[in-house]
Amino acid sequence: MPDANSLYGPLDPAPDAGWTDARARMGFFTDTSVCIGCKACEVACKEWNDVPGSGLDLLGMSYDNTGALTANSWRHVAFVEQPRPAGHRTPPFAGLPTAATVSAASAAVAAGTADDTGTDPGLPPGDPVAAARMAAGPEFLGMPGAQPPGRATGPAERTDFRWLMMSDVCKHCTHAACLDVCPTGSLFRTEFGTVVVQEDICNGCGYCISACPYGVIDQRRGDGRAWKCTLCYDRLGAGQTPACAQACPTESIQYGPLDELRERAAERVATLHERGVPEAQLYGHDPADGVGGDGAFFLLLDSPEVYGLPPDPVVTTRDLPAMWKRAGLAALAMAAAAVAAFVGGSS
Amino acid sequence: MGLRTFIQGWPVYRQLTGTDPLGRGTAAQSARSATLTARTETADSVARSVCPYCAVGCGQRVFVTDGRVTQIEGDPDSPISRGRLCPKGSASKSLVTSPLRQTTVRYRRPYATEWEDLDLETAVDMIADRILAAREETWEDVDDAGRPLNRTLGISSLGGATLDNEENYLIKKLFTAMGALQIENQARI
Amino acid sequence: MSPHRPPVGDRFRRFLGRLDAAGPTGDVPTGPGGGPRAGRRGGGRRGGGEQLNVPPAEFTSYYGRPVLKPPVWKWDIAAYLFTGGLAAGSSLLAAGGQLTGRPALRRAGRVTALAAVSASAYFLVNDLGRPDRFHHMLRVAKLTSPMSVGTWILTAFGPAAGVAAVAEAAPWLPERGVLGLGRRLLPPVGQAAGLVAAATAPALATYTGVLLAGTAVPSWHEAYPELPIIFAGSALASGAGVGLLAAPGDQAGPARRMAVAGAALELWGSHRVENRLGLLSEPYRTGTPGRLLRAGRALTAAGVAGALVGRRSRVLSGLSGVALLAASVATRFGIFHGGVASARDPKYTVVPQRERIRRREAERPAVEG
Amino acid sequence: MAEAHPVGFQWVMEARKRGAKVFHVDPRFTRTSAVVDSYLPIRAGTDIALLGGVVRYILENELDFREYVLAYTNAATIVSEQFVDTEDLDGLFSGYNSETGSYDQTSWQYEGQERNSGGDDTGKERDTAAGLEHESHGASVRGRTRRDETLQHPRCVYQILRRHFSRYTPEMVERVCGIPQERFLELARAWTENSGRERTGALVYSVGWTQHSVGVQYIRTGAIIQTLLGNMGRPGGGILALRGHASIQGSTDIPTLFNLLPGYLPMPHHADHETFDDWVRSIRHPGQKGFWGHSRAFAASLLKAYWGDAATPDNDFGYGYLPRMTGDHGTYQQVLNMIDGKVKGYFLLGQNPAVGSAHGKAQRLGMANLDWLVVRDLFLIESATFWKNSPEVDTGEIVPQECRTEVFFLPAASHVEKEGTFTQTQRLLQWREKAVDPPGDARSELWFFYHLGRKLREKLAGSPHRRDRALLDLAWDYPTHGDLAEPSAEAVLREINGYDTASGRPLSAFTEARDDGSTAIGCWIYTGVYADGVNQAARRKSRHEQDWVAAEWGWAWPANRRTLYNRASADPQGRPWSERKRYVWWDPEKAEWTGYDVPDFERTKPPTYRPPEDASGPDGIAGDDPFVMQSDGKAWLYAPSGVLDGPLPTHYEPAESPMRNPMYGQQANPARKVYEHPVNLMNPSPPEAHSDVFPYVFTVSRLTEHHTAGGMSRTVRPLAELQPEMFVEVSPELAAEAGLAHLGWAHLVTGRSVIEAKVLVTDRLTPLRVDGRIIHQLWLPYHFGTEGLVTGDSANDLFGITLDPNVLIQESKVGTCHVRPGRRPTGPALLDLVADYRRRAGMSLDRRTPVATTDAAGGGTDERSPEASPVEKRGEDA
Repeated sequence: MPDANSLYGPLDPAPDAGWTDARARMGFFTDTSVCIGCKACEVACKEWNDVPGSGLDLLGMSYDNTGALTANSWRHVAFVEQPRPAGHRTPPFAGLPTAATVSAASAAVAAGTADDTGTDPGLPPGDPVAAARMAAGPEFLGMPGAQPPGRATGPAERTDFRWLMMSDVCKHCTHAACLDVCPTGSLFRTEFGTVVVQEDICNGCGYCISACPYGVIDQRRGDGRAWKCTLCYDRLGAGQTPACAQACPTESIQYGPLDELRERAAERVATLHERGVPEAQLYGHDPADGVGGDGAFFLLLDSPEVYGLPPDPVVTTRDLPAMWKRAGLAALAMAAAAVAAFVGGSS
Repeated sequence: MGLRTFIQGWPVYRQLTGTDPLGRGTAAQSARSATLTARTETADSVARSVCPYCAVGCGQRVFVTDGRVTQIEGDPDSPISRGRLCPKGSASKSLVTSPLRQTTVRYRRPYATEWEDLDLETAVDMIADRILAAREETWEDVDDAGRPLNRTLGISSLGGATLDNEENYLIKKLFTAMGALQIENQARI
Repeated sequence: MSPHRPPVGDRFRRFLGRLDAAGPTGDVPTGPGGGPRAGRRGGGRRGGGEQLNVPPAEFTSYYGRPVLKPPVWKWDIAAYLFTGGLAAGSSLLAAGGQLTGRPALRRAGRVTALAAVSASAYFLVNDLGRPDRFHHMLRVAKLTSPMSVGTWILTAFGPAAGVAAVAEAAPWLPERGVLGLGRRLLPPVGQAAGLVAAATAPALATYTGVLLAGTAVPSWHEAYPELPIIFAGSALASGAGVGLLAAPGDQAGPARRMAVAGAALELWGSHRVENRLGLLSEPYRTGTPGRLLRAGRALTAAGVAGALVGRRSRVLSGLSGVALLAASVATRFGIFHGGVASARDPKYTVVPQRERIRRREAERPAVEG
Repeated sequence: MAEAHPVGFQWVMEARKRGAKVFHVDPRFTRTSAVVDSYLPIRAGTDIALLGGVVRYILENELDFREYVLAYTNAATIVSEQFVDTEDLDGLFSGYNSETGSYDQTSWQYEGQERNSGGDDTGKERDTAAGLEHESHGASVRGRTRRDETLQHPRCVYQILRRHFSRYTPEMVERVCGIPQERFLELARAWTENSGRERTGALVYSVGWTQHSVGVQYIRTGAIIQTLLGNMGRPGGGILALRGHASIQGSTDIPTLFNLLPGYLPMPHHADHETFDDWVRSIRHPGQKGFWGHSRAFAASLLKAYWGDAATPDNDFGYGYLPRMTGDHGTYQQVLNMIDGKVKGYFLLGQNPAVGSAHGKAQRLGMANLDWLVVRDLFLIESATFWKNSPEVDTGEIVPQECRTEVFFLPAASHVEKEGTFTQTQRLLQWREKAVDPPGDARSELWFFYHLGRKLREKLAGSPHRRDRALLDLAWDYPTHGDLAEPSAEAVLREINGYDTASGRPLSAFTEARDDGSTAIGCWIYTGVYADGVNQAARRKSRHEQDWVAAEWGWAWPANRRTLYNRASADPQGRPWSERKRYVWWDPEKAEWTGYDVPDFERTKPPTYRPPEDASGPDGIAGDDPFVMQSDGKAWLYAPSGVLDGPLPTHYEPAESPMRNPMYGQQANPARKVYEHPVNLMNPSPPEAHSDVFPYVFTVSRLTEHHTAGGMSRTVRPLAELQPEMFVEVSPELAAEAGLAHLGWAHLVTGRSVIEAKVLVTDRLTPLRVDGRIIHQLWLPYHFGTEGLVTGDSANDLFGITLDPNVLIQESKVGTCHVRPGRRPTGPALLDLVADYRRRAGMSLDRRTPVATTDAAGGGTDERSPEASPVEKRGEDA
């Protein structure tokens, strides 16, 4: 039977979805501190899942020519160039005849590029100012204290630089709005606690697309259906590792039981903090967060929004009871108004 | 399918009678999803191979069903790659099954502006004739001092770094025997 | 390469143009290439002279791109919001007419309800990526899915409304034979069906509010308390519009009162979403959605005024009805596009969430202490 | 490494997790730089200055692993008094001949061995890329050498090294490379602190290092450091070359190269190797120590494998059949010969020179001037379609209706459609099983060449010509199988391994090779790959079921050794240098070498073994001489022969450089191979005038998402979409200077060509302050061409052809160019633009590139160079 936390709060989602024989909840831990941006995950995913091409345009978003997670890209490697220090590393351009940084300006230009991803809504253009802020130094972000002492980057010359890379994927939320709002039951919770679109069921109503707080799921043009990462449901059933995690050369993408991954991630953050990377932070690991924790969570080196992630997502179903209540009140009001209209007047 | 089975297969019925009243999991699962399995599990054969791109030598497993390559992925047993592949290695299936691959002989006649078709057997025969003609035309028996040269500088070859050792061996052996000296590959580049 | 795409950097150039227009207010260093740098800039850049009472929104996103996927629903869904509401309002009107002996209202209401619900079905199916799979909607019944709930509401309402409308054809049937039986049986069946439709109508009219609010689209979701009210009001007003159009003056009284009640709900709700939501109200006040909602408000006011002052004039009543219907259309499209706009701009995703985090963190020590 | 070899890079990340400090030196900030501890931007083409700085840092601070250096290297060996260093000749070594642009190596020899060099005509050695023969062995040193174990003798190698590198100070490193001193010192400190008895450090390079006019010397400098620090032959140490093609190591071992035969036996030279005995003597150097002493058996066994029954001791095993070299027959010489109409036919086997080789235009013009061209590939690559779709068709230089080249495109089988072995970069042979049949007309090279040979032999049957005997007598009877009559790759591998000709028994080790015709061996260094009749390369014992050396996965040459010279992992007495770093050691109980790996030493030769006075071959190697392929058993800090452009690495500017060499009057490698040809005009560099016409430095390399010339990636959708357009990366500073905008167009001009690319303006590139001026560098990927799903101009079109003298590999990692905003002109206007630049740069057809640029060459200064200044002693800081 549904849990008290069925709509919001910590929950083991598979039993809640009727799996009396649920398996251990499986997920991804993506450690961006060891990501080398090779995009093996993107390709391995496409090869296994027969995902179509997603456009041949140069986006100029550093080395990201995929742009976003779409129905035709279920893994997306983000690239962010920033004139900021990277952990304890020696500033790479110290002592060189450099002038001001260009990362922000180039990012602002790249905000306007487009790619025919073959999907809807695919990859809409962005806001140049927000793009600039993403790629700017700490002084732009107005986050004093985010940098180690003595590492301030003056506006006149750039000495520090870091290149963030991050393989994004469907979060397989504990409370998956896409799943909950799906009117056909196409999106469903598997015995592994993952969230999968059933391609034989989906009728392309598009509701899931608006419901996803991460902007993950997307509709394939021509095909009409919604597509996203299945966490390789077919491979999981066979006891195999999802294609992306298996391919990942540096174990940036780790696959396993979520409990184990969360422990591993906590240790990794601690190690990084010890090694002088105070900006290392987990994202989506907390079962108490707005979506009940993600089945695919991340170790990030900057604010989530820099990577295109919402800083504090909340599943829409949290407010569902209140919404229905309001709808009920409105319906009563409407009925009352109608009754009143007919019985109240004289003519 | 009887009405009864139909009704029992209806997710709404399963919602009402099963453990998943909200229709999120077991009730919503389709028949296809329930029987889904990895295609590597049902492959007819698996070949243990090696990635064809760079020289690291990552192990690959090539899965074949009905005579077609259905998946190429890293070999977890490999002490070199531990089952991992880079984007190129991961794209190996697309490489070998690419619709752009040429599978027939193409022939361009001198001064032609388009390709023509040619039978493979004929092509090999024509090439053999041209080799013999080039040798005949450019053969050098001895140098000015009468020392042997045994060669032709009329034939060149470039390639080998993407080929197998056995192939390189035959190439070098045959070219050497025909006196073709100008055999090179990427190792020079 | 995709054809017909805007030239690269176009958006950036426009941004630079705005910077120039804004003057040297921000911290905008000039790059070595001569191009200005993006610097610290406040929000409200799309203000166009309008004074916003929201703080300047400084936010970040990946290449400024939307965090969310904007809804893929096309105009059909906005149109459905109207037709669904119209169907609901009309069927209430019809039921009222039926119960209070106002045949004109009944007839117009039933026919409009059928037409509107048919259009609704068309719009809904047409918007599917796989229209041939529309019946998959009936696989499950999910309380968590407003669309699923709506499907079942429509499944109840649609046939009822249909039967009620068909019953209106009874007078034209021959008096004898099988059809004659229909002539006799249809009116009572129609009465029952009309009441069933009317009973489900409020749900039909208001669930769409939950449909929109039950998304991650910021300006929809945060407006969840108001959307059902607005839609209920809009449905009443549009139903009233039908009544004003169809009914002779002596039967139109309830329609006038419905118009007033609907308009009140709608105007109150719209006012709330345009002002209560802080930054997330912005999309409802600016751009196309802003224009649509302003038009809706004006039309509503005009419609109500016309309905009230035009008691004696059939023409004025009719015009009022048209205005109310148009108002409903404008309001629905305004709400729809306002939400879409809020999903397109990452500002509306990031800034409120950051604010939420800030508030939470500000509260935390108090809680812990 | 993360960029081009991501899966190999997992081991670097693994090391980092365990606390290793990783430095990355690259002209541009790459995906590797993003995850390492320290990134050092460097001016392209100055690596010797940087590494030389490290050598100096080690020597000046006496940070070398002295015990290792004394015992295992030639540091103590005394060099001839005739030797004169670059310190005294303004950048030249003694023995330079300005007429031939090459060295007489006599004066470089060890004391008392001046007549043993065998390298008195390095011009000829250069033409035949003789340096490549030394891939697995050093050149000759006979008998005993004079040594000073105190390392004090002014002519001992150690002191020569000190003096030679004395000017490679941190200040000089900064001045030449643009690397700030503190950054350099950080590197030098970390490298030395992490080497020695308890720790080892590894040097990893990708083979862009070889694509320089001083490429071999780059690697030599690395070798000097690693040897001084005791990092060779030890776990976690070494110099690791990351090669870029699946079997490029195999195609060097079993060479499809003009100057080599399998197992690094040299292709005979018409004048030096007239007879079998001449040839063998030149390989084994009678009296020389080390394993090359057996080379007569290797040579005889190879010929026996080639000509089977027709090869007998009486006819020198058919030695007379071998074609002879007369000079440079390398790929670039061939291309120029094609342009000059000297070559009739050309085979391209899985290679795309129209995009992948330097000077794309020369490549395509050459192909357009053949009688016939055979292209065997998976896709219709640019080299197959040059006659209808190439930049030259656009400019009118190739007119399809006037181009006579007959083109045969034969589809090739992919790696899953045939079986066979690759030899990977770590010398590991791995057998691939066949998964499916090739589609349509696609065939393996094995099929093509076997049946081509069969056909040729059929056509020649009964030929009266002597020249056809070699083909007719060839052992060419491989079993075939299947509908396609595919030859058996295992049978070929068995022949490569070698067998006893009497019994057919596969040999187990190359020590079984005989010179009497009783053994046939296709490639002696591979002997053992088919030991016991088992395909050892097909072994796939899971890594989970064996130790970290994983000796039972595949098979590594030689003799399945995973680390070469691993005797050096033990001290002279045979004990591990440290417990942490134990690898191979002497077991006194069993009286044999043992350890994790196959010992690279005679198994039972004790550490105490001392060779008799007159010993040669393996017997001449002492029990504490780990470098068993070297003729003195020592690692060579100083190379008295075998390296044609000097016994020690010296910083020279690239052939095209905007800078005068800050260190010496000699500008560029004086021994580099230069081709004076009308298509091959090199941009002027100082001291020539007009170098300012091409003020920027450009360098090229790979992207993770693409492979070499793009034939296997631009054709594959999931890869093509990841990097869909040609682009050029520039620093913000250069963008400002040249007026370039992010995502706008730019075109780059050299004296050969103009190409266009989209611009990425990125902080990842930086200007450098070099010798008092600012140098801007641009970076381009070289993957693009005119065919495939994504297309773009080819970066390699920008390069001219200048080669490293040792191995004849081109300098295609650095050049000079100009860059302008906007798209390039098309059609004939493009040629006009290039012509205009040439005119302004003084690149007339009769101009000769000055090679020697110092008077120290002894009157050899090229008089035609307008600015050939008198000796200007540069670069000595106080």
